[in-house]
Amino acid sequence: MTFQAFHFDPVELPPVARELRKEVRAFLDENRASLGTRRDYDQAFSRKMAERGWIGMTWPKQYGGHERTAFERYVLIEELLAAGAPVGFHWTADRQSGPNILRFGTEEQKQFFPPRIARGDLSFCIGMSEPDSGSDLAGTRTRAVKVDGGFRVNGSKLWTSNAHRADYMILFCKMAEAGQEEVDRHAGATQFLVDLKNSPGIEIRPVINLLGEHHFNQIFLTDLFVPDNRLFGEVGNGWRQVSSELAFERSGPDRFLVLFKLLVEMVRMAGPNPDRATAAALGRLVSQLATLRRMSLSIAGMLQEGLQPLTEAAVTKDLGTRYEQDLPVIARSLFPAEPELEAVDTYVSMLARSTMNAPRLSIQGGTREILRGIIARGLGLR
Amino acid sequence: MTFQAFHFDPVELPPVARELRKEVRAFLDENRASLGTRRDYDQAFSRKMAERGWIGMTWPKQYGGHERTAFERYVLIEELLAAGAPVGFHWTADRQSGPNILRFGTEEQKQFFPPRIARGDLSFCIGMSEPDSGSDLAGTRTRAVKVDGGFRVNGSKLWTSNAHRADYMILFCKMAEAGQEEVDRHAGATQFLVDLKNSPGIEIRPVINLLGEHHFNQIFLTDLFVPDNRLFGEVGNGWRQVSSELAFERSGPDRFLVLFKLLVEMVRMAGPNPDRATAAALGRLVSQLATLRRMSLSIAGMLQEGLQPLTEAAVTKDLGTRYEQDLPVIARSLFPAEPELEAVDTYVSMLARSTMNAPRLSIQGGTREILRGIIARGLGLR
Amino acid sequence: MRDETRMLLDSVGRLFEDHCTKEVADRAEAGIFPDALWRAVSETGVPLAALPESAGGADAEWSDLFAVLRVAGRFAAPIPLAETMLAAWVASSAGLQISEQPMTVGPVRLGDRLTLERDGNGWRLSGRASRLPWAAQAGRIVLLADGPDGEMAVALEGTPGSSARGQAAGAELTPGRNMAGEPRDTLDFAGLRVAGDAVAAVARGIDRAAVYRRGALARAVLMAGALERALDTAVTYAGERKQFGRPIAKFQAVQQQLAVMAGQVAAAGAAADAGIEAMSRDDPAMEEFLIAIAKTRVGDAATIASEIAHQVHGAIGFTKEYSLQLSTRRLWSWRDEFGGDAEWAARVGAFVCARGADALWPTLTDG
Amino acid sequence: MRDETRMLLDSVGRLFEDHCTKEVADRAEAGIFPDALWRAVSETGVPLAALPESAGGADAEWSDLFAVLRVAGRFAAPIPLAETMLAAWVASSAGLQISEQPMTVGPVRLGDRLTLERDGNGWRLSGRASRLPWAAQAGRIVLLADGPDGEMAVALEGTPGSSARGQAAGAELTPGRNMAGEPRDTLDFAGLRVAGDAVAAVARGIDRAAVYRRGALARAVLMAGALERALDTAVTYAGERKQFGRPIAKFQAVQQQLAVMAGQVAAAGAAADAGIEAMSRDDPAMEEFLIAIAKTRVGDAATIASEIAHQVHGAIGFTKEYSLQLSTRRLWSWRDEFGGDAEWAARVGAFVCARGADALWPTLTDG
Repeated sequence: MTFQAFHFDPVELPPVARELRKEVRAFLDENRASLGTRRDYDQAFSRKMAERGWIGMTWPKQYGGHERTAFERYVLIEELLAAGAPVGFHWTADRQSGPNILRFGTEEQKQFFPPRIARGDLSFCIGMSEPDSGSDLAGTRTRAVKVDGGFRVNGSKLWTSNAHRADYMILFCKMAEAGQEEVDRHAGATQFLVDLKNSPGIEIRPVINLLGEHHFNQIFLTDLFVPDNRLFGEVGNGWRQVSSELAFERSGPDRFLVLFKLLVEMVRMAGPNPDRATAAALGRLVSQLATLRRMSLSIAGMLQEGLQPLTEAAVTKDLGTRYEQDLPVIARSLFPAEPELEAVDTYVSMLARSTMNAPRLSIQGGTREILRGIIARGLGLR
Repeated sequence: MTFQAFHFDPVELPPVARELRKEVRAFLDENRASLGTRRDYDQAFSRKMAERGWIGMTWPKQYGGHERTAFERYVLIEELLAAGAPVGFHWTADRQSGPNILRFGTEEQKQFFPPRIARGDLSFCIGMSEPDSGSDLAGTRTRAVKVDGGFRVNGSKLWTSNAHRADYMILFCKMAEAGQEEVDRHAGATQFLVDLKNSPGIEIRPVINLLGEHHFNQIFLTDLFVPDNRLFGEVGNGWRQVSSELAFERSGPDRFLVLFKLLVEMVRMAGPNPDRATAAALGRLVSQLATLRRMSLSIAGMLQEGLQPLTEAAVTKDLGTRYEQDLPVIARSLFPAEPELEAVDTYVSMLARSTMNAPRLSIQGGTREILRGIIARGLGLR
Repeated sequence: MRDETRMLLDSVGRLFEDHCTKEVADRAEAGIFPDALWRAVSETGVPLAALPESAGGADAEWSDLFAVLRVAGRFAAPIPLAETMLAAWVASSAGLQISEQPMTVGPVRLGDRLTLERDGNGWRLSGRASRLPWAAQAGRIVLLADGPDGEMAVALEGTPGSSARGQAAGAELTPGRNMAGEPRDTLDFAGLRVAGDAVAAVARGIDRAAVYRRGALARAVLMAGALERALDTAVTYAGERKQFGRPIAKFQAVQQQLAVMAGQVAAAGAAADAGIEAMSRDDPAMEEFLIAIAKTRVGDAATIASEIAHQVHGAIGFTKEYSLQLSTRRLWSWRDEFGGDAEWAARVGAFVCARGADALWPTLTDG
Repeated sequence: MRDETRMLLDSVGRLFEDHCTKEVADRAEAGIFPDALWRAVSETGVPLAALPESAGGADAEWSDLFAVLRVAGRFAAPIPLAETMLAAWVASSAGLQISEQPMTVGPVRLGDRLTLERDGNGWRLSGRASRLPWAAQAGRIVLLADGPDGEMAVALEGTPGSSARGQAAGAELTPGRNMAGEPRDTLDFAGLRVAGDAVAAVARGIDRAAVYRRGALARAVLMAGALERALDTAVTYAGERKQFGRPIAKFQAVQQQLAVMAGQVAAAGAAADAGIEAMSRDDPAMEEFLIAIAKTRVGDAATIASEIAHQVHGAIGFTKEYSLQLSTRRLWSWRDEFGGDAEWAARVGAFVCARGADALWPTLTDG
């Protein structure tokens, strides 16, 4: 009997991370006006962070990074998220695209992209999902054909967050023969670095969400030409390249701090001397959050050691999502109110936004069923 | 679009049922000493009920019944259950075995069994599950071979409630050829009426549950001889005979009144003026219970009309079990206590019993997964 | 169900199906009142059917009217149908003028309080009515206010179309909306002069508490309908959407989730029915208890079911384009209107606790 | 984890695996103390390891001792290991005699209160200590009582084997058990005469609150272990048990449920670890906060995980014969000992509310 299916070894934050926390708090205090607004995509804010070396902070210095620890990055991003800082411009590039380019990119790509990301000059989006492939990437239909000097790509992408604002997209598609309209499920998956701002053959249409906001897009690619030097990684290696992102994507504090401000407002509503039942309900939530943070930090420790704790990341994401989706439900029951998006009262408007945003949380980063399937595999059940 | 996947049409209890309720309450009041004890199997109590015509009450008069409505029976049993009356002696016979014999039995069987059940003379148990077939009856291994004048049965049954006390068992098994040790999954399922008290070849061993109680048994059948006149229904028709019981078995108030006394004690703990959170938590439970009762009553109406609302019964059972399994959890959170089986305090001992009994509720009458599978089939998903 | 009821429901069902298109819903959310839909509904006579025949009604059963609301809820009909029914009931019973136009009724929040003071042969109305449904678009606004000798009903002429911040029916209007984009406007009255014939004492039992309670039931019944629609949408989607080479309906995890959702939807329907029946009991305390159960149970069902519906849909369900949000945004809004489930559940709990533990069973089985 | 710690855990793991058989568990439940198990554990030095070397201990870290408790929880070891550790800590720090025999410590319930009064050069002890673990079987009972000048520790000689109702350690003993059948005996003292050298003022910070808090953490850690065992049992069973012609582990519904359980088990382990680390902070308020989080989170995990474990097992899990109940009955009992999750959660909530909303984030990230 091994007993411990998964590993969440204790980690202690190094002193340098504690120091950094103070710096970040001071920085956030200086930039208070940018926090907690609905304007999440703010290049000027990202540039300020870049100036302090807070984008690409764990990357090698030769590629524009700052060679700091995963723990420091952890502290930085949890502080940013808890404060509601507008990190949308650099978020994807810093978390996924940059590290992935450093791992799978050509030397020229590593010279070109990461330094610009770290300066706050380039933003990225991820072109993965399609109308018929959400959880199931094998269903991808977008296809690339080798042509002289590059590739010609046709197809469409859906749910591409921030495509209407990003500079580059890492495009996931399949290799096909010239003239081939349909690709099969097992064709070689391949990625490209697509310049969204300067490529003919790209049409981006907004997909408005149920809050009336524009984050998602549908992208139509019609004879898009991608030059050879923007092939990303190896032809046919797209699968492996993508799955290496997932531990990063799933274990971070963004998986349980999206609605943190609602918890803060709940504590405010409770006042300094809540009754026992209210205190207990809040206490259970705080206990979940504190534990999630510990688990997430433990994963940061494993990432720092170069491990890929995919199952542990799925556990943390699944628990984090459950906790966050319960937040507005418990808020309603403790502090009943008619939620109203435009309310002046912070709690009331936050309750509305949280309620309406909650469904999204169990979709992004892998649906609940997919995550639990990964955990079940970790248990040896499949 | 049909919109209403399932039907729970409103029903109103007829005046005769309301009258009966008063009678039952008076009867229970007279027999107060028998209520709410752990002694659930009490033939003397069943005889008293039989004297009033309360066993087999909906059956034809010619077979010892009283030709009363399903609504009257509904009222009777919900009153018995809510009061914690010791109905174990006649419960299975009254709910399942009697109606099934009236439906599938020979004339001789109909003359023999139902009148004796209705008099409180005979008790029944159900020999269905086996070590390797719980939810999956096709896995049944007990096999019957035709011999001169009857059948010879070999095999074993598990989880047979009350087998150590019952007079008869309705045995579910498969037909085999002489000498055949293993039967295949699709062999003809067949039922027998087995006299447990007067048949050689039956060994009954107790299976103690985690409360230290003896309800379950394991039964070993070694060359058990069952005469031809105790073949029940048709050879090969066992499946259909069994599934017709399920709507009865799954929709009754026993699917949400097992732990009713705990709810009563919770109301007592709350006192006449509970705080808002306590009132709301109790109110949610009462709202669930009232709704379950309405759904169950609606099914009684359908049974009265001769329908077989199997999906609706599965819905009610699933919701009822969820509600009852949540009861001790919510009790603990509202009125914290260290549960203790032998406590003098009614609430504390009931909390212990309820906590330990809760797992059983989602096993008996079909596991959660099985019930939800039936519901999914009702939705056209499978 | 009686045959005439079934015929009525079939015909309004077809009417809503024809009129409640996605376009109508989107336009309504953009502030354009669906006149054609309202006219069609109005022509059926349903909005005023509860009135006596003498008053232009049909002496209809409340149970039939509320059954229509369930259908309206299914189709997310963006009109003040429940509000008009309740407004007509209050105004007509008090002997006030009603209107064929959409009406609304209030206050709809417990904390709001309106007062009437004598002013010559007329009255002056003061106070706030928050988040009144469709107030800016109603032809008539029926309000309950505290007069010198008890509760009084006031019927104000509306000023349809005044959806901008400003004046409406002589009050300061602050437009608002619920999470589904339905108008919920706040009216502030600062001693508004109201003519004598627009004010009357309420009929016995048809008072503010009754409006609040039946308003809550109306929301529960609308939700029961919206839940049926959301289930239908999710089941249909699961059958069509393919992942890993087969419809997601074939995955056991999806089946089990939809089974849970179906159970909640069925329970919501049953609880709403019980609330509807309670209106015919002529026992306000028991009516309130059963409606409280309905609002609580349906509200809980809405929470569980909407989560599952979105989970099954994935990203598509999160878009404005797709219709699921027409149901789920209404569920999220309606569960907290006329009091949320926490408030009504506390009322259920207070009711049974006041009667005591040993009365719980008789209370549940009464009737 | 340090190498010596890992070696220690490996060796006690083997020890428990050898000794904690189903038979030993059943006999313990029938009232027969597992002497061989206790002797084996005692020989490792673990029960008294926290004491300074001068007092016969090993100056061991509490974190190592509590890591051993997690292993004991896995194997459902029916001995007062946590109680002996805590009793030794209290008695030794107060300068009182300890024992190699199993010990217990109390009071373990918030409402209980013991008092000491001077009587010549000795003392008189009064009051009740409810549901003291293994009180009838302990060689020494260490109690915290209110003396004339503050809290004092009392070390009473036990009377092992006195499991019948009657006298124990000079007190009236009412035997009891928790849902797992572990002894939880109530002691009533009516002015029991205690010698002067069996009573001493408590060491600073090693008082009743500290015992209650670390007792709660001990239960959380034991539960974290029991949860691991229950998961292991359920996963193994699902792989072996066949229904519909294949192992139930292959059904997606079972996989999804076990995945949920595994998440709860992982969270419980992480929360327990955080509580253990808190003991080294030398900050009683923060220690209490983090232990409160641990007891709350592990308690919630126990509730969810034990339901799933039983659901996956079906009927077999409900039998005394099968081993799952050794874990789940303990989880159901332990979650409410030394304060249940409702009590500790309220403490977490009160702590953060007292500090205020804007201090929530700094509180969570402190350290």
